[in-house]
Amino acid sequence: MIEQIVTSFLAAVLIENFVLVRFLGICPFLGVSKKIKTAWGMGIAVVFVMALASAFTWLIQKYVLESFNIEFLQTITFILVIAALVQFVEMVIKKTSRTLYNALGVYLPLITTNCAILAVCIINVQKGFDLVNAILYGTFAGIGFTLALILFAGIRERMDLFSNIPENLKGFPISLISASLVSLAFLGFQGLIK
Amino acid sequence: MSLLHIIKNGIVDENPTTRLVLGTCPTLAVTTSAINGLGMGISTMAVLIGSNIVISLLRRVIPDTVRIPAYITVIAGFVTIVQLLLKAYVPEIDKALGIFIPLIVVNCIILARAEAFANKNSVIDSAADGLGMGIGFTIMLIIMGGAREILGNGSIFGIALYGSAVSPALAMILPPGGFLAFGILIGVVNVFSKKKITTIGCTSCGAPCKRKYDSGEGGK
Amino acid sequence: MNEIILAAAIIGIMGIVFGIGLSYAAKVFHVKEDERIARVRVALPGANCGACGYPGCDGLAAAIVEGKASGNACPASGDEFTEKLADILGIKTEKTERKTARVLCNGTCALSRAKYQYYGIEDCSAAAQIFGGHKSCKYGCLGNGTCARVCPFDAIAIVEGVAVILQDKCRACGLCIDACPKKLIELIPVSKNYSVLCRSKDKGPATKKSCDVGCIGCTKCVKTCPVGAISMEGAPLAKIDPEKCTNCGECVKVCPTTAIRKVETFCN
Amino acid sequence: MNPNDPSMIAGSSPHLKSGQTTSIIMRDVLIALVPATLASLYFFRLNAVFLILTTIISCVLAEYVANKVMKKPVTIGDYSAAVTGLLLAFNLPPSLPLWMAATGGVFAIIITKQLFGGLGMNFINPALAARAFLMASWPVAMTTWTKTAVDAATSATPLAIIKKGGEVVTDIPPAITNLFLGNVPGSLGETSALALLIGAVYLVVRRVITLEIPLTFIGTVALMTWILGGDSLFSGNFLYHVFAGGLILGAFYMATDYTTSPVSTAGKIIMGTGCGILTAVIRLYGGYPEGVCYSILLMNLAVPLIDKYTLPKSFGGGKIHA
Amino acid sequence: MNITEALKIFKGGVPVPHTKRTEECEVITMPVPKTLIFPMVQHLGAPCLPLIKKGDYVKVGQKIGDAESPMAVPVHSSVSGTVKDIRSILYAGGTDVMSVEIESDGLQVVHELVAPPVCTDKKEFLKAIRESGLVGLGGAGFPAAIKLSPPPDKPVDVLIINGAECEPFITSDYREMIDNPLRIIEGAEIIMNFTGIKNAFIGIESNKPKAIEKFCSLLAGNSAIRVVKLPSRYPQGGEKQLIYAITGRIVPAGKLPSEIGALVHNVSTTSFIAQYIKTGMPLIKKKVTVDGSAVREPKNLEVLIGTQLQDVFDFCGGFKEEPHKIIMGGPMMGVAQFSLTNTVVKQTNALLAFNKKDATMAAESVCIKCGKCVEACPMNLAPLFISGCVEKNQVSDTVQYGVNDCIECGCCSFVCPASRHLVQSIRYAKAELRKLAHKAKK
Repeated sequence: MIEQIVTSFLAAVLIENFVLVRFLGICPFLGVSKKIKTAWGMGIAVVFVMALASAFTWLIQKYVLESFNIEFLQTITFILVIAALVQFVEMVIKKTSRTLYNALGVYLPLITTNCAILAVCIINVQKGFDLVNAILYGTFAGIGFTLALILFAGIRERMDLFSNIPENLKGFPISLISASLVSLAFLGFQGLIK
Repeated sequence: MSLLHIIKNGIVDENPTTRLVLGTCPTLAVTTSAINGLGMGISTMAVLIGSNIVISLLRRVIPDTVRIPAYITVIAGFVTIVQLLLKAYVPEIDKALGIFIPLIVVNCIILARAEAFANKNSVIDSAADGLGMGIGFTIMLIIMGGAREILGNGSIFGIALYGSAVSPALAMILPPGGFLAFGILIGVVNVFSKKKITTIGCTSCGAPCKRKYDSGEGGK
Repeated sequence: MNEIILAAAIIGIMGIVFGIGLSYAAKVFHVKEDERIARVRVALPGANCGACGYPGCDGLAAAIVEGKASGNACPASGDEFTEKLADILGIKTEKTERKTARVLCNGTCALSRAKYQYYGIEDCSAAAQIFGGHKSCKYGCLGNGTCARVCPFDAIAIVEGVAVILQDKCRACGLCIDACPKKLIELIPVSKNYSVLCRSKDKGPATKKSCDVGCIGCTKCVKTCPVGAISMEGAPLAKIDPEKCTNCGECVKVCPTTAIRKVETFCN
Repeated sequence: MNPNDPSMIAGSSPHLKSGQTTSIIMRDVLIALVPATLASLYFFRLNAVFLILTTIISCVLAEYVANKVMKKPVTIGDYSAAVTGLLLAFNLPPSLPLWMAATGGVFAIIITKQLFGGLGMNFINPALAARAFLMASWPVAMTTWTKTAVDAATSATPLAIIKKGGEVVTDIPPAITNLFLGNVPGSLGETSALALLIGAVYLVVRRVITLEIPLTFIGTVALMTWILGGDSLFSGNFLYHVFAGGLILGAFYMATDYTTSPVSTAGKIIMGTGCGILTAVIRLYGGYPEGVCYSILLMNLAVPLIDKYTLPKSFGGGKIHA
Repeated sequence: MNITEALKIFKGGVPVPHTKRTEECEVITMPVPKTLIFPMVQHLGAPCLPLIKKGDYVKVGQKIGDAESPMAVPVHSSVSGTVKDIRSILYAGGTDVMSVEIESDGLQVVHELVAPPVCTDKKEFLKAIRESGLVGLGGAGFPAAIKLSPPPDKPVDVLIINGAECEPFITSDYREMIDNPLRIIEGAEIIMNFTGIKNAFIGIESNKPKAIEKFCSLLAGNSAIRVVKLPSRYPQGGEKQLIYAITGRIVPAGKLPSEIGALVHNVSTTSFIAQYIKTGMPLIKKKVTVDGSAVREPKNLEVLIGTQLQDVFDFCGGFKEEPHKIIMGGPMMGVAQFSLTNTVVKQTNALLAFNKKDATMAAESVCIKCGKCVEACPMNLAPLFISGCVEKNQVSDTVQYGVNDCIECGCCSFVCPASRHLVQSIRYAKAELRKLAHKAKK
């Protein structure tokens, strides 16, 4: 069991990192990585939502879609569930804790359209995980996202201080090229699990 | 705005990939070959046109407060249709694009166009916008996919280009190659489209100015 | 057929459940916030793409209202949005004449003298910390480009060691005025072409010693000006009042040092 | 005295410099690499000559072209491009086709360095990034090792041999002395530990590098391979792991690269330890036999964060948090 | 033996070349020059106002400038003669300073008010010190009277006499220690007497063995004043570094040494106090080391304050090469002068003139993040990040890197292989931060 969890952790965080290897959640990865502080907020919010969404969509899949035999509605129901869930969580946090909202809640709307969330839910179904594993996978995928985000935010903060980037590459192009080098380094984890 | 202008807007001025930088995930993930890029582009275009038309039709019906969930539902409906069509007629493309087909739902381009264009404009204009944006997206995906396929797999649309003497750089169809190709693509587009900034620096001045001492010979 | 009905029903039920749930939750968890944020939020594209660097459109809306982000921070929306924004935030574009910044020094490398060779950071404020800068005239433009660096519109160039405003790009934001350690930059209506391009309060001979084009306070222009727009400001330094100036150009003709100049888009 | 050209120079203090310059430092690195270069020439003969020339020329040329295209002053005079080229050659197998090596050189200089603004602006080690790129692009060519000039047949590297573990091993791991002297298959620069160590001593004596990173790096690898590398705990052949592969090269010449390593002592220790852990994990459990390259690259990514969280407390001041 | 080693060694610092070529040069008194200029600010604090007007006749030791502010230190004439002009002159920081030009008559008539001060208690002593025009003679020019009167809630228990003189070239303090060791000891005793401090230390760098030996033999048997042999590493003479070396105490960031019960005075300052109490002659002359590659005859001089640099260099045989850089103070912290009409002021302890080769510094190149500045910084800062922030117009971010703790010793710029203007960017950041704070207050 523990070995399985470790394997799944390594797989989701390092070897098949959601951002750097699977190309999921690139928009927030590029958008919210300007400052390390915001990266932390976004990262934690993503972990939280991924775990929650994994659980909910798993239940929907199992008890609604499969029992009525309408799996083809997966995309539409999942996105609805995620959207509703995120909005609900946002409202709750906003009401209950202002500090939590400022640290985490403000990132929630951005998550609705983060394809990584929907992807986690679909992958959970594709891989046939049980509920516990689905939640774990969701959490680990979120951690992988956070790791990439924070490393990248560090690099970009450094680039703000020390760089002399050609005018035409400023902004997105140089971010993408940096991301390319980051993912190149992450290739080192290939084959870590046989 | 004429229809042609709207279409051109999507392809050139506000190209979703290179100018607005939306929908980056599929742009990076599926462009390992030109054909995949084409498949993804057309699928997205279909959803984009469909959702733009429907949302434009419903723009007076949908209340403002619930518009986003409503849009997503509409989009998700079209995505499901495209998903099923692909599965039925071009299963190999469906397989290659994998999870990114359902993920068209959360492609920012579609929601952005729904919000920024379709809910304010007529059905015809919205359809044209969807078409223009879709073509713009598709072209860029093909360019990306083509470039990566040529460099990383030594072929274009599956046709081998060079013999066994030169082996292609596999890295280009791996994740790093995706990021790299995209970054350079936007950079190249910038070179052609960004306004040239005219600054008259000290270098162009030519006057016998000794102010810049720094450029002197390096002593101790 | 059954399947279709079932599917529709399930989606419908889910929609209703979520709808009711969320609207109920919205009431229970309602938090009062700045109404303008909500309006800006509506005006934004709502793609939540994060390209602006803020946490989604809500984040950007809040940042714009709080003044932390500029009106054009959203890459996905254009001028239309900026106009709406002005409406919401009550920033009405004033109907006064467009102004431009102007650097009141023309002492280029060739025309002015240096007192030492400067070795240090390329920044006017830093250079001014060392005996007031390397220029022999302590009022003159140091030409290290601090203003050009702070200008968000690339409207300042350094030409022959003196900052020059490219008037067609200048938006009169005033950042350069604050940045200049010599306080050489002023906002002037674009149509007023004539300025005394000197701020030297030194007496004539002293000015003359350090710069060929400084104002030596001869008062010829004061006497010549047909509308009395030029005055001496308690120092041997002429100043043109843009309110009164009629752009006749008589002053240029009499100025012995060419300190008064006609300034167009940029120098020469 | 010409009024426009005053003779006095004024500026902010201090008015005295130590005399060490970037180009002197880079030259020192080149000098330190001489023994290892000679060793590679001895063991791989013409292969080494061509490979080294190719990478150095491609790097320097790429730097020159990039400077010209971006309209910046030409910076090949600071020797940094030459250092990158030489280090890249040291990370390549001797039989690699030369055009691939040249591609690596161009990648190292253009993509990882010049696009970010040149020297000091890259966040990842150019030579290693290029090696990783080549490894991803041409995995076969990058893992085809020739034995030393004595008998030129393909063979497995020492690390690859012990990596196979339980499988049928036809090659016998070479003796430690051979590893130390360098008479084993491998990349150009990673064969002779002795030659590399001679250069490392020079670098330390010239105060170009400090020992925090190399010692913690090698120490961590030794410790971890000793504990986990054998069939049972505490039975690993750590000496073997220290001298085989690119550890010495990486620890003394690559991980200590100024631009891509932390500035504070605490940061350097974290960097070294992190590199060590990652190297040992990749060597023992990963898909590649050698993990030095990737471990350094991965720690390069974390350098801004390490710097941020290990900023020293100012003398008499509270903890500085950036 | 009455000698101890340093308790603690500060982190960082750099081994600068000492180049103390004038070590063995006896101090020569320079003749009275013709024209002297006295800036009204020769200290850290509020400017003085001229007390005389054009055409007045002034005498040696006459107060010619003063102000109400407690942070102001009066200025005295060092010659007798006529006031030629009072005008504002550009000063090092870039601000205009009122200056008095006096033409000496060469008679050196002493002013009638010059008489040994009567000091019976601490209050009178402090008043006398203020009237003497004394500032810290080490270089910064902090008013000595203020330093001697720390806030009452901060009891000071250690007096440290700073004889480290860690800057290259300068030997004026060293000469004071060799020539007038008794006076220094006497001064220290006077300070201890009036402030009630029981323990004193004289810190001397190990590269001055003769001075250490001298003080050891003179202080043998004296348990109140001890000699501390310090390692010769720049900036050992920095106040915070010196206190740390001798007492092991650390001055908290942004605080004065009195916070931890220490009082630091330079050897020359201490020596002057002893002399002033005896004679009543205010601060009108300085020991100045004249050296540098462009100077024909390096010397140690006793120079009247107000003397123009041209006169000083002329007395040293003029220049053997065209000077390209004139530094007032040491090469690490001194101020480069652009004109030889500038004058010797109270803080001046050295005048250095360099030829073109030594004056030319390597051009700045990009930061390679070698971390040598972090290693060298005696205040444990990371100058490269501060400089990065400054370059990218993010000055307000420099606070978090501790920019205000910087003592501007110059170690970072000294070691920087890229010749970055690190100290200057820190100075710039400090000034900009002050501006921002000023704006915020408004």
